[in-house]
Amino acid sequence: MKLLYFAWLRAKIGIAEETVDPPPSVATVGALLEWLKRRGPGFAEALKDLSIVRVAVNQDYVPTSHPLKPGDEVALFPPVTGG
Amino acid sequence: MKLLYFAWLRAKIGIAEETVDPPPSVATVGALLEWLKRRGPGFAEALKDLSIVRVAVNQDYVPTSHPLKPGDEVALFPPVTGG
Amino acid sequence: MIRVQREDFDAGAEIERLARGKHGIGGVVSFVGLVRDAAGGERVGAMTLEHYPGMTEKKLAEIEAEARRRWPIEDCLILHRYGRLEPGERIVLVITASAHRQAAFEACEFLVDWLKTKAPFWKLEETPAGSRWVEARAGDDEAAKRWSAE
Amino acid sequence: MIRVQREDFDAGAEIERLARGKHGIGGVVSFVGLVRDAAGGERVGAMTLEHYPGMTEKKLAEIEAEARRRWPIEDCLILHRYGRLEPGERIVLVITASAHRQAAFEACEFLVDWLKTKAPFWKLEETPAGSRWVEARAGDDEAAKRWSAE
Repeated sequence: MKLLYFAWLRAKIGIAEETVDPPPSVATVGALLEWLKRRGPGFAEALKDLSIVRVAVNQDYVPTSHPLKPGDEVALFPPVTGG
Repeated sequence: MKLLYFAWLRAKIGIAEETVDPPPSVATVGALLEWLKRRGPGFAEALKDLSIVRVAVNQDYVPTSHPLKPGDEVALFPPVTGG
Repeated sequence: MIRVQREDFDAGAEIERLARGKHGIGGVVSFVGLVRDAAGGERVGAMTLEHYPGMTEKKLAEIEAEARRRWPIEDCLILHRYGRLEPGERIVLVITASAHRQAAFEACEFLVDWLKTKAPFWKLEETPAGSRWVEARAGDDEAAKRWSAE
Repeated sequence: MIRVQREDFDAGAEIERLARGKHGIGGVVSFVGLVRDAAGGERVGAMTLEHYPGMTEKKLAEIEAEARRRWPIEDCLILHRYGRLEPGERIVLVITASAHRQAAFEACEFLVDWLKTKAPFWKLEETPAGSRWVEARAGDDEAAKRWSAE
């Protein structure tokens, strides 16, 4: 599973992208976020307020209930501020 | 008093502008329109439906009740269609 | 700013000029009106725009002042052409610049709506059946009235 | 049409290109977004726009398709820049062309509102106190929601 981080999530986590292989219990976006939080202080800090974290799976916005499958591209980022 | 005609009013009346000296009884825009109607068939034709004639005095839109004074610039034209 | 001219204009250059050096501007909205090749189902070859020199400038300046009174616009331009124009040619350019986009959008739409019902221009269309003066559209009056209540 | 690029753009040339040869177009509305030199009362030196390549294009294409579904637009362009931009520089260009002006105005405003809340761009501002990520504005969400009921 490919993970991408943008804006201050990237800055706090310290990497822009990585490939991970979470355990089978991580079956939804919500479970992935909880699993990521426990990977280190940068992750914990970046994900401490999930109301300002948006998630896209395969480049579409999804809710935390969205199921995950191997090979998904999952991106975490703050609310967008373009235009 | 200077009179100006635009668009199909100009075409029907046959002139673009003229200077007239109406009798003192022609004291309002409404009276001027009635006086003009009697000046010839072109005028009568151009002014037969006053609902589609707009009047400006000294370059401001006015109602037919507007009083006239010597030296006024009076323009007659159809509803505008610019833009 | 008001301009009434026979010559064509460069919308991009005017947008650039209006915003240049004013770094409080966040959004610039523009409207370009073009001559269409059909009207009421009929083919139109070209049109001639007549206007009332003097009154045109006066009305456009009043419309601009009204927009500035209603919205916090940094600058604006109303440019209207006259003379003979062929399909695809530019007729009118309205630009509004503001710190925030919504003011720029509203002011631009207001200016276009108002100039269509207040500025003394008249269109004479050339059709296969001969020339005819364009009649005012009730829809334009409706559009202008939207702004009256404010 | 969608474009995501680092380079600047020429709004006038894009307006011209969009309308050229399409003589059914009566009105072209454009929006140019610019970098302001102040935000929340603080001086801003420059900003860097980060985006999510791939998803950006996908979301902009979806937004364009939605506008075409809702309004009879002849053509439209959404062009968004990324990278480092200084005050006064152009960020975004949205152009809509339609037979009638109201469709062009509404579609343009819709596109700007929606891209601000759906396209994955993030602004990092340089201020005297250091760099900071711009926070999403509640007003932008409100503006986008205006179009939801339709």
